[in-house]
Order: sequence, then C-alpha cells, then structure tokens
Amino acid sequence: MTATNAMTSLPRAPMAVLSVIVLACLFGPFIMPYTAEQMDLLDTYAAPSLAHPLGTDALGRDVLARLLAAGRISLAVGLAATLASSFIGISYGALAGYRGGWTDQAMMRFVDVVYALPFLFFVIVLMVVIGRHMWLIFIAIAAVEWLTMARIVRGQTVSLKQMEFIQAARALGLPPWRILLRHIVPNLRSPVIVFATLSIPQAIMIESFLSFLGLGVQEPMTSWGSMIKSGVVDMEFAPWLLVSPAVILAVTLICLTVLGDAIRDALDKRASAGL
Amino acid sequence: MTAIVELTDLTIRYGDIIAVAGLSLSLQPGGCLGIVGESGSGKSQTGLALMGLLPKAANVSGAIRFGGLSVSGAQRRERIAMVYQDPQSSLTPHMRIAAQLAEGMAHPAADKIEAALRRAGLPDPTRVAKAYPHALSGGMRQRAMLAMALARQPDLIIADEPTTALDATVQMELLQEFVKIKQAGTAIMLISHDIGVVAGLADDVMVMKSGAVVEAGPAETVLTAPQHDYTRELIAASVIKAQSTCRHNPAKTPRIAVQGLSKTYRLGGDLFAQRRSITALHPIDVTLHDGETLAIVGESGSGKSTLAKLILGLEQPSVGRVTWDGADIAQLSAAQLRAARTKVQPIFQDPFASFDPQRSLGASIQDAIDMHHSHSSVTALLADVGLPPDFAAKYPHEASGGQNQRAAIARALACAPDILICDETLSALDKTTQTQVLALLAKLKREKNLSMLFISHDLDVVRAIADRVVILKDGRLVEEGSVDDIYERSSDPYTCKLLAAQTVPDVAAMRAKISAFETSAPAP
Amino acid sequence: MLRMIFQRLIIAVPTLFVIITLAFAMIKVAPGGPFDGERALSKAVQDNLNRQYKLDRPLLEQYAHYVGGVARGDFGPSFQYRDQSVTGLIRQGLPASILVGGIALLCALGAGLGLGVWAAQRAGRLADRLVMAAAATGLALPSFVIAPLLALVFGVALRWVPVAGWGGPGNLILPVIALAVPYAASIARLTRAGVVEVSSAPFVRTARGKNISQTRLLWRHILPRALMPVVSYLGPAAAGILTGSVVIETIFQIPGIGRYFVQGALNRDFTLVMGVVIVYAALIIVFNLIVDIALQWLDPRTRGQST
Amino acid sequence: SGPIERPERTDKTRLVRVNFDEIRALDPHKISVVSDSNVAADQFQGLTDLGPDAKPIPGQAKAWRVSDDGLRWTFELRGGLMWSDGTPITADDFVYSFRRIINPATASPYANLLMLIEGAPEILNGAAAPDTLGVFAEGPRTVVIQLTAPQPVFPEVVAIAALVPVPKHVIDMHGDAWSRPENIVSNGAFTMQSWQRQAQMVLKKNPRFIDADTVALETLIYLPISDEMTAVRRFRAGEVDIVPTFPDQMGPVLKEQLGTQVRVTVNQATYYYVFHTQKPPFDNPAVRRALSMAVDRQPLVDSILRSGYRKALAMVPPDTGFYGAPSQPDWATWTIEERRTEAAKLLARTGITPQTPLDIEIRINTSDTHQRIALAIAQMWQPLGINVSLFNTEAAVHFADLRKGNFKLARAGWVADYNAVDNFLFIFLSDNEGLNYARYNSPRYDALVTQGQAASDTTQRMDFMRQAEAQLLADSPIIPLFYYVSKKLVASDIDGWSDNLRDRHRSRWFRFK
Ligand SMILES: Nc1ncnc2c1ncn2[C@@H]1O[C@H](COP(=O)(O)OP(=O)(O)OP(=O)(O)O)[C@@H](O)[C@H]1O
Ligand SMILES: Nc1ncnc2c1ncn2[C@@H]1O[C@H](COP(=O)(O)OP(=O)(O)OP(=O)(O)O)[C@@H](O)[C@H]1O
Ligand SMILES: [Mg+2]
Ligand SMILES: [Mg+2]
Repeated sequence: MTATNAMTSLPRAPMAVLSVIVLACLFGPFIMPYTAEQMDLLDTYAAPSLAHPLGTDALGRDVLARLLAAGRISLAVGLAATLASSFIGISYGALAGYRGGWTDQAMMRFVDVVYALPFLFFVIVLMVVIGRHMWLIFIAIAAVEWLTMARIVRGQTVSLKQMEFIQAARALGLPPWRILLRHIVPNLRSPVIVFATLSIPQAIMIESFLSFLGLGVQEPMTSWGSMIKSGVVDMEFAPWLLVSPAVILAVTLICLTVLGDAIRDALDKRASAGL
Repeated sequence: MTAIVELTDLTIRYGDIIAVAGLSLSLQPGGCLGIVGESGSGKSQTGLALMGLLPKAANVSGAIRFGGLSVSGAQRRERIAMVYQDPQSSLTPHMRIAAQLAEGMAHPAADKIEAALRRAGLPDPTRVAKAYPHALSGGMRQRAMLAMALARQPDLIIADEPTTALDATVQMELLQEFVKIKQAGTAIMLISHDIGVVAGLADDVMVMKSGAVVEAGPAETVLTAPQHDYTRELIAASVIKAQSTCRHNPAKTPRIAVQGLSKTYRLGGDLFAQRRSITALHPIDVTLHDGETLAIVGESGSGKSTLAKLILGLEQPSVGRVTWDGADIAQLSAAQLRAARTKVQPIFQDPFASFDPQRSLGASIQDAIDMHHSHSSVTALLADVGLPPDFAAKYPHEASGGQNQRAAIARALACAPDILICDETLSALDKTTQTQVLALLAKLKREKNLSMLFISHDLDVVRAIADRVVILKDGRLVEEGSVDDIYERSSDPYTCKLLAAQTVPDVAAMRAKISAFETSAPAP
Repeated sequence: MLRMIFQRLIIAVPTLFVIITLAFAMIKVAPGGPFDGERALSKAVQDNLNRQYKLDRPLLEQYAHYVGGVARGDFGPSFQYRDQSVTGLIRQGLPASILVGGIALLCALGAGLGLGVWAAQRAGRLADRLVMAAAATGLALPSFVIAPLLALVFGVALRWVPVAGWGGPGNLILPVIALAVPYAASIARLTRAGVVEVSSAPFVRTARGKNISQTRLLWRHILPRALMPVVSYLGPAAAGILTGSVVIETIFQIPGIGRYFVQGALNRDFTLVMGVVIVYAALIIVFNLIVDIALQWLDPRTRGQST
Repeated sequence: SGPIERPERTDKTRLVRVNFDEIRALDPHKISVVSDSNVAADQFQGLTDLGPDAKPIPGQAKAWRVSDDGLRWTFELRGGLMWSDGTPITADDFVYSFRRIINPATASPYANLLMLIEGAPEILNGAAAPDTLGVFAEGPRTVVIQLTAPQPVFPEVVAIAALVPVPKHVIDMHGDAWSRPENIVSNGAFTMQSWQRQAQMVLKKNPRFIDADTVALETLIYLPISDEMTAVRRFRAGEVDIVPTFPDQMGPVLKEQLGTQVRVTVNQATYYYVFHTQKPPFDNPAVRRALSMAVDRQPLVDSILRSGYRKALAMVPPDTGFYGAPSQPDWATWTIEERRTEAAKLLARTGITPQTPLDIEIRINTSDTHQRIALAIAQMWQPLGINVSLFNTEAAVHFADLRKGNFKLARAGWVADYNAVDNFLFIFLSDNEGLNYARYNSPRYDALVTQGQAASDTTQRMDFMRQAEAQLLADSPIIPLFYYVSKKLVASDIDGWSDNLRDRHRSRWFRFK
C-alpha cells in the first residue's frame, strides 16, 4: 500500500470531526457574535441558552467563543510541542541506540539527568534567562516530553540494530544517518505514533501549568487546559464550564487516537502478513 | 484407505496475483508426496493453506479435507506439522529452542526434547536446546525447526525445503530419518527444489509451475519418463554444468586476506549464569585472490557464516585481522570503511531477514543503486535474476523464498561490486534458476573480474563455479586446494564422505544411496 | 550482565552529582526566596531567617555545604517546615507515596495490558476503536478532574468510600483509581500497538502452527516483543508514580512526598526540593537500569552488549 | 442540588477541624501561617486569651493594668499555672519566652510584633543582647512589660499565638527538637497526642490547663487540607466539622446546600492594588488618583467574589479597634459616572486619552480570583485610554518582586495581626522596608502616624490616624478594592462558635449541642 492510499483509507468519522473542530477554532471567532474577551458582569455563570449556547463564565464571557479561541492555542501547543518533542526524542533515542557503547551511555545518562531536574525551576529559569515569550511554551513542553520518547525509541533501536536487515544495510555502506532514517525510524513508527498521541494531552495540560507560572498564555487569552482547570471549581453549580472544554478536548483526542492507530495500521507494510 | 489430506481445486489469490491456481492433490497415510517446481510456483502457499496459516490478505477457495473430513485449520493443525522454509524468521527469537520444542509436544521432558533434536541430526542437542535461535547457525536452526515438527508426532509433516541449509552428509541422515517416520505411518509432503531429495523419498511427485500443476504421478514415472517439457527441463538442470570461467589463471593479488582470525561467542548471558563460551571459528588464514572464486565448504555450524561476517566487518573478531586490498579494516575510519564497502558485497544466508520488512524489494535495491551511484536499474537487475519488473513493488513477506533470495542477489549486484561474499546464495532456488544465476555470476567474473567467496554445501555448485575450495569443520580449516584437487584427489575422510553423500536425480540410485549411507556417530 | 549493573551503579554517582549541581544552580537562579509570601516579613526578620539558614553566605559556600551534607546523608533542614529535617520529611512521606503509587502501578499494568491486548486482538474493529477511545478519554481528563469527580460520586453522593483521608484501606480506593487511569490508558495504547505489530511476524505463524493456546501464544511469543515499548515507558512512569502526584495527594489528602515537588518549589523550600529531586533521580536511575536489564532479557540478541 | 444531610454524630467529645494546610511549625515562636497559629493557640495560652468573639480575656494572667503614660504594662498571673507535664509556670517563663522570640537566633517570623517593647529593635538587629528586653518578672506571679510607645490594644497583642510562653525546661533538655510531637509540652487547652504529617494531628484535652473544667472536647483533630474543594466535600460527607475556607464562587451554592452552616463574616484584611510611586507614570499622584477613582468596586464584590465581601475605598476596614468611622477619599460619595468623568479629565491632563493610550501591566500572583478582578478592572479602565495586560507569576516571584520594586502596579493584601489601626497604617511608613511596596514616602504621613502611635489618649491617637489615612488616600499610592471575608463551614451542632471580625476561633470554646 502506498502512503497516499493509506491516507485515503483512514476512518472518515474522526477525520471529519477533527476538521470541524480545527476549522471552527480557526474561523469560528470571526463569525461569533461575541468575542472571547467580552465581559458582562451582570450575566455571569449563565446557563446555556440560545444567546450563549454553552453558557457564560465567571466574568460573563461567552464560553463557546472562549472555547474556540482557546482551541487555537491548545491545538497549536498540543500538536507543535508534540511534533517538536517527538522529533527530538526520535533522533536522540535512535542515535543513542544505534551508536551504542559509551555514546549511548552518555546520551542516556543525560536523559536521566534531565528527567530529574525540577521542571518548575526549569521553567522559571527559562523565563528569567530568556523572558516571557510565547514560543518558550513549546520549548518548555518539548523539553520534558522528548525524554520518554527518547527512551522508548532507544530501547527499540537497540533491538532493531541486531536485525539482519540492518546489518545488510550497513554492509551496503549506507551511512548511519541514512540507516537511521530509512530503516530504523520507519520500523519504529508503531510506538512512536502511539506515544506521540499520548503526548498531546500532556502537552495541553502542561501548557496550563505554564500559564500558572506566568509563562505563555495569559488571560484574557485562554486555553482548553486552563479552562478545564478553572472549570473544576465551578463544576457543581456551573458544570458547563468544565464539561465544554473537557468534552472538546476528549473528542479531539479520541479522533487523534483513532487516526493515530489507523495511520499506524496503514503504514504497517507487514500487517497483511498477519493471520 | 481414506486419504489423509485431499485438496480439491485450491486457489489462492492476492488481489490480482494468483499464487495457486486450481490445485488438487491427495496423500495417503504413510505416503510421501514430493512437490517440485520453480521458485514462486506456489509450493509453500499450498503447504500453508493445508495448515490454515495463510495470511489474512489471502483469498482462498477450494476444498481441503483432512482424514476425510472438512475441518477447520486449527483442527488440521492438531495433526499436521510444518517445517517452514525460513527457519531464521520462523523461530521465536526470545525463546530458547527447548521451550519452543516443548510447547509443541504432548508431554514435554528434557530428554525427549534432546532426543528430538538428535533425531533431527543435531550433534550437540544439549547446547542447542538451551540456545536462543540467533546463536545457532543457519543449518542448526533448520534442524531445530525440523525437530519441532518431528517432536509433535503428527500424522502429516509438510517439509518445506527442509535441507536447504544442510550439507550433503546431514541431508543424507535426515532423509534416512524421513524414511523411518514414513515407515511408521506418517505422511510426508516434501517440498524441495532438489530433485535428488524428492527422488529418494517421494512415492508421488507433483511438478508445479506458476501456481499450477504441470505434471503429477508416481515418482518413478514422473522422474524417469517425464511427460512435460518443464519437468524434463528441471531434471536436466539438476546436473549442473561447470561454468566456463577463467579458472586457470587467477592473478595472484590478494583482495581479501584473513590472518589468524577467530571468533568466540559468549554463551548464557543470564544474570548469574556462569560464563561459557563457544569458539565458532578457530584462528584461520584464508586469502581470496583477484578474480578468484573461493568456495568455503563444511558441515553446518562449522563457522562459515561467522567467517563471512567477520570478513565483512559486521562482527568484531576475537583475534586476528581482516584486510581488504591490503588495508586492515579494523584500522579504517568509519567513512573509509563505508567507502570500501562498495567493493565488497554480501548475500546473506537468510534473504528474508536481510530485507527491511517495511520497504519494498525494489526500494531496497534502489537504496543500493543510489548508494553507489551505479547506472543499473531495478528492473534490469531483477531481470538478471529472473524476476519480472513488477516485483519491485513487493514486500519481503509477499515474495517466496526463492524470490527473496534472488532479490538479495540483485541487491548485491546493484553496487557493481568487485568482490561478492555469497552465503548459501543458491540454496533456495530450483535448479533452472540456479543455473541461470550461476551463468550470471560467471559472466560477471569473466567480464568484470569479479572475485567471490562462495559459501555452499552444494558440492555440484561449488564444482561448477569455484577455483579453489576451503573445507571447514568445527571452526577449523581441514583442507584447502583447487577444485580438482579436492574433488578428485582428496584424502580427507570428511571430504570424501561429503562427496559421497551428493544427491542424484534418480529414484533407484537415490534410494539405494539413502539406505546404504552410514550414519556418522554424533560429533563428540 | 553483572558487569553492566556494576558499571551503571558506578556511573550513577557522577550522574547524581550533575543532577544536584544543575538543580542547585537552577534553584538559585530562580527569583523569589523561601520567605517571600503573601504575608510580608519585615527586613530585620527576613535577615535573621536568612542568616539562620545560611542564605546570606556566598553561593559557593552554600553549595559546598549542601553537597557535603548530602555526601554524609544529611539533606539539611527544611526552610518551610521549621525544625524539620528534609530527610525526616521524606522518610515520613515516601512510604505513603510508594504504597498508593505501587498499587496504582499494578492496577494500571493489569488494566492497561488487559485492555491493550483485548483491543489488539480486535484491531480495526469497533471494539478496538471503543477501547482506544476510552483510553483517549482517560488521557484527556487530567487527574484534577477525575479525582474530584470520583470523590463527588463515590464519596459525597453514594458514600461508599471516604471522600479523602488517610488510614484505612478504603482510603486507598479513589486515589489509586485516579492515579492509575492515565497510566493504564497509556499502557493500553502502547500494548495494543505492540501486539498488533508483532502479531504479523513470521514466528507467530510458526507458534500458531503448533496449535498452542491463545494465552501461551500471547504471553510467550507475542508479548515479550510487543511489550518492549511499554517496558521502556514504565521506567520513568514507575519513578513518577511512586514518588506521588501532587494533585492526587492534595485532593485525597495522602501524606506522601508528591506534594513537595510542587509546593516545595512554590514555597522555595530549596532543601526540600533538592531532597525530593535526589529521591526522584535515584528512582529514575534505578528504574531505567531495571528497564535496560528487562529489555535485554526480552531480546536475547542484545545481551552481552555494553550499557 | 438541594440541602445535604450530614450523618448522625456518634462521639460528642471529638471534633474534626480542617486547617488550610499542613502546619509549618509546632514551636509557637516559629509559626508563620494561620494554620500554625490555630494549632499553637489551642496548645498554648499567652498572658491573655481571646474569647469566642475574639476579644481579649484573661489567659495565664488574671488581670493587667497599664501605667498612665500607657507604656508600662503589668500582668498578674493566675495561681496554679502548670505545664502539661506538671511543672509550674512562673513569671520567669514569660520573660524567657519574650526574650526567645526577639532573639535573632530564634528567627521568629512574628518577632516584629514585639517591636514596641523597649530594646526590641536593637536586639532583633543583633545590636543588643536578648536580656536587655524590657520584660521583667516582679516576683513569681507578675510580668512587667515596658513599651516605647503606647498601644491601647496591647492585651490583645499578647494573646497572639506567636507570643505564648514556651517551656524552658523542655527546651533546655531537647533543644530545637523540643517541639517534636513526642517531646512537646504546652500550657493550653489541648496537648499533643499524635501527629502524622500531612495526614492528621490528634490533640487531647489538657487536664492541667488552668481552665480545663470549661473545655468540652476530649479530642481535637486537625486535618491539613490544602485543596479547598476537598475540604468542602469532606464536610458534606460529614467527615469534618469545621472548614476554614471555600472557593469564593461557591458561596451561593453552598448556602443553598448547607444553610446556616455557611458562615461568612467580614474580616480585618484589605485587598488592594499598589503603585510603585517612584516609577513613571505612577510617580504622578493624579494618575494614581484617577485610576483609583475609576474602579467601580461594587460589581467586583457582587459578581466576581459573590460571597459577601465588602468594597473598600480606604485601607483600614471599618470597626477596627477604637477607630470609629474610617477615612474616606473625597470622591467616596460621587456617583461612578462623576468619578469616571473626573478620572478622564485628570488623565487627559497628563496626556492619557483613548487616542493616546497608556499601556500598563497589572502584576498578580496566580489565582482565578486575582485574574478576574484584574480583568474586570482592565475593562473599567479601558474607556479612559488605559490598555491593561496581565502579568501573573507564582507567589514567591510576585512578592519577591514587590519587595524588590520590580513592578509598576500590582496586587497585594494585608491581614491584621491584631485589631488596631496602626497595624494597617504602619505598612506605608517610608522606612518600612519590606512591607511598603509602594515606596510611598510622605513626611506628613510619617509624622501623623508616628504622632498617633505616641499618643496615649485614644481619641487623640485615632484622630492622628484618621488624618494619616486621609493623606494616604489623597496621595493614592494604593487602590483599596475590598475587604476580605472569612468563609467558614461550621457543623450545625457546634455550640460556642461565634463569628468574629478577627477570624480567631479557639477550639476550647467549642462543644456539641
Ligand atoms: N502475501 C503475498 N502477497 C502477494 N503475493 C504473494 C504473497 N505470498 C506469496 N505470494 C506469491 O505467491 C507465489 C507463490 O509463492 P510460494 O511461496 O508458494 O512459492 P514457492 O513455490 O514456495 O517458491 P520458492 O521455491 O521460491 O519458495 C509467489 O509468486 C509469491 O510472490
Ligand atoms: N551469536 C552467537 N552466539 C553464540 N554462538 C553463535 C552465535 N553465532 C553463531 N554461533 C555458533 O557458532 C557456530 C558457527 O556458526 P555459523 O553460523 O558460522 O555456522 P555455518 O558454518 O554458517 O553453518 P550453516 O551451514 O549451518 O549455516 C555455531 O555452532 C553457532 O551455534
Ligand atoms: Mg517456498
Ligand atoms: Mg551459515
């Protein structure tokens, strides 16, 4: 199966839902009657109604409008930080595993070190040294997310390296990077795709922790993670404040998960060998 | 008596590809059906269909009756055991041989496992039982696979090329074993490209080509009086003619020299296991001269593949050094070594495992072409080894054993190498294809002055292509000499025995040979 | 193998040292000190506190003092909890974290493996998609949502188990569930992918040919390979789950050390943060070592290689 | 969600009280947060104590008197005072304890409460020995304290949990380890039984407590619950009896569910924004005044805080000790429209108009409430040509930056230590390094406050204070926004709970109906 027809065989429903969510987040805010910032202190915690389909929040802001605006940030953070961390994790882990020996030892002990460093201080130091930039969110998230990816990839690479087809590739005189790129990485796609989809919600939640520390998204802008976080307190008397962001995040993730699995299955050239 | 299996009109399709077309056969208890035919003709697919183990991509039609009943694959598998063509990938890599054997047995016990391994011709069953598949040689894995089938005491054994990785003497022993189990009432379906093997064992023979049966009947009839052109061709091809190579006058420049090379593997590797080791190769000196074909012959497990891997620099020697054109490969930088690899190309013993499962065969060959900026095309290379152009799109698991092997040859040739290291390169091919590939190699040798290190247990092939022969036994060099020296004048008892155990494509002669063959005592 | 373990334990010492040094540096660069809080202290009081905790000394001296203490097994006094040693705080808190985390880890493994395998055997079908969707939901709902929901439903509304608290076995149920859910979901996803992948390997066909039971096929032939990514994932996951989660511990009032990672840091309780960092680092090092051993065990071909 | 039933109480001598968080110190001289003082106040008793209404009542001292100049306080101890281990308590214990608090080596966070005592500032700076402190024992039963300035509410000061006596004989024996649960000896209504850190602390009634016969509870359990919602849920499940706070926005729904068990009272604490008065544009009092004027406090308390907070136009909360009617800014009676117009005019004069807007950053420490307040204020300022952005950080960074002056406009708050005006106004003294975040420097204000503090006559004293606050409000280094409330959940069958301004509730008063 070629890559293109692998894509066309992806399940339709999650693709459709995902597209709707993405498009709504991108273009929704332009056609909404309210902006995400517009407050009405006389209409706080209003239950869903025709005027406010998902109700209003503590400041009387329209939840739907906020949800869509927040989606831009959360989707961007979730996807971009995951892409970045996957990229780093895969390259790093594959290199360490493929090289083996002391290179591997040194690289993986470095991973241990980064794991252990206190994240909160890492973020604060980052802000002190660089300042409060939006793109620091991605750096901060990617900085923690790549670690487990690197470990998984490294573990798989060490095993793959022993396979005869890698020896065959080496015997051809392929340079290491090419072996990594052409043979190792494609054979890693299964855990990689899965772990990447696992990282997305984490990235989204880390983002809300970062904004707690003052890095990144600041009110009145918001993100799904922050909306969920503050919605928890209100859940008993204004459940829509929790339910709306939680549901849209869950639905997005379900779609991404199903898609991820489908892509994984479609990319597995050997799948047809199964019984 | 009811047939133990009966296939009617079996057809296996993969999309547009018809792997097996309307095949029918039947096999009596205690009978032996030999299936011969060209590579890719659907032999293995037929076997897998009987086992009910065809991949889900397969579209199967036709009737399979077992013991007169139409039963499910799982029920058939209760009574059928199969020796798979590809022992390397077909053994579970993380389980010891003993464990893999035990789970197929009704009442496993250590001594029964060892007995089964011994019956399969393994000289050191205790070690093999404890070993993981990767620590075994190609031939040992094949016999372990066979032992696994024997240990199940099935009513039918489907043996798919069970002796391709074995030298003639061991092959002989196994044929004797097959005769025994056959006499005990077990039916055998023997798939082989070696007409001699089939001749020695089969009651009936079926000849296949492109998924269809071309001819079937009692062995004597089919093999002595073939009706069909293709059958005739096959039988004729089984006597391989010497290739006209410039055998006489190879230049004496050494291309590859091996000095005092040895390899010791550590065994065990468990947490507190006492360290044991096995010396796969004792210090050895070998030289491959320019334009020469040096054959390495020796019984299974004698260290041939180990030697090849050491020469290729894919394994680190325990002692000794390897030089390519005078340069010690251990001294070369990574980049220099990579550059030098252009000249030296291997063809691995196990072609399936040597292809990336996630890349098409064409892509793998293209990689080699790109690597060396050679001008060949995938299509041309495939054609050279007798594969159609559309093969480029196939993945390794979609090709037959022989097709993968040919793709491996094509990949090695894609680099236009000066030196080929061939490890049992022709073992999975039928004789016609073998002849074709041999001719190709001879041509390259003539035109491009190709040097070859040719590992094989097939003495006919060796004789046909080699200039010099080195004989290994238990990791030691026992004899070295020109082909003629070895074949005509050898005094080494092992060499003589090897020569004596050659198969012949003749029913009567072969059967006599089998019953007369003297079983060697297991090596100490 | 023994050599590898030995080698890794030796390397652990400089690794820990690097971690301590970097963490110390980060902590010192961060603005804010342990006595900066909502309730402002007058300058004289601040000065006295700083003097008492040697925060008025040059950084290098503080560092040397701290490292010297750690070398002797003394993690210093907590800044936030007066008259308490960090060693004592960790010793009191770690058992609770390990108890809750350990049970949660086992539950997550059981549920994750079970669901993952179950879904893999139905790969591409509705059941598979449903299980994986459930896993995605488990991942989408962070523990600070799951935990209060569980407490509301089973504690306040149904009154089956205590809402929070520590002491009885009943107190473990909700925190264990809340802690285990995301890990179980991750394990299920990784397991499913691994099983699907390995199931198409030729050796599985051989094993099937022997007509062995599904269980055996799964446990002996498929899972050892399929679980390698799960095992890799489990190293850091185990270290994380065993050191507790600040959210679970505050919501269910578990006296563990998970809270110190965040609260200690927010309160700038430097020594406490360093203490939990060292504990976590030690666990990371140990678990990653165990993982590497397990990976070699799962793939015999990789044995005998260094690291 | 309707009213919620709590399960039937089985043990009427056991009360479970939730603390905001785990306590940080058991040693009363080292306490720093409210949780600590709750526990300390139940375990120890000072010279005076606080009644259910938080008014000072006799504690270890049965009576006290002050000299005419208001500087010399004499406390008469009661007879038969004993530590929980049976050792008698004498006036020397108090002298020892006050010296210990002020001793720099103790590093007591509340040491500054003793600054009024003679010699205290020098001792705290390390310039004088602790035994030069103006606290003396005159015989075994009389404690004399010499102040440098009058403090009419001094009897309330010495009731503070951080100023209670500690047992010298135990400290001599165990050193810093004296306050460990296994060693601690106290003189209050309850003594330590067991403590599992972060899980629960069990206190038992102290039979040697001087007023032991009035204590109804046998067992008092403190649960440290830092998650407000957890505490609320546990209360609803009947697992706890007193909850110290709940999220602001939960007020209305909790009232519905729990009725009178929800107790909301105004507190002596002020929430305000502070300007850095040395940095432009806030070095200009007109800008500060305009911004303060333009904030409409009512919607903040009604729509955002929702739990009965009161808006603040001045720093000192109403009803603060002897203060009477607090000062108000001159614009206090204007309508919001008038204020907005005036603010716009003021700002326009400095060149700030909607056409030439001013960008300002409000710094807050991260919390939903702070964020919402800031956003609402931003919206109120918007029409004046003020573009606000929020800058939130965690508390440690926020307050460190306030202390260091790394801000222009920031959120801050103050909770009174005792019921006195000067406890609010001393913050803005120009030499109050560490607390005067605004860097407010008004010689007139300084003089008025100092004069007020020196006045022994209460009326006079309050007069100075009122003038000082008027000056403060006129200069507007701060924008007072609202006064905090204390929000409690108290089980309906508890007797002896009395809502009070000071938010001090000693457990010795509680009993079950
Ligand atoms: N999964 C598959 N998808 C597509 N084609 C397949 C697949 N498996 C086998 N084939 C094709 O079916 C044909 C028969 O294959 P089979 O393995 O039975 O050959 P064979 O007779 O065993 O050959 P050999 O002697 O080379 O092993 C081959 O042409 C092969 O390419
Ligand atoms: N990785 C390994 N670990 C341990 N022993 C090994 C390993 N690889 C090979 N051996 C052992 O070394 C010996 C030589 O193996 P080798 O593969 O070289 O044999 P061979 O001559 O190629 O045999 P065959 O003809 O069967 O392929 C065998 O006994 C084998 O078990
Ligand atoms: Mg075949
Ligand atoms: Mg070999």
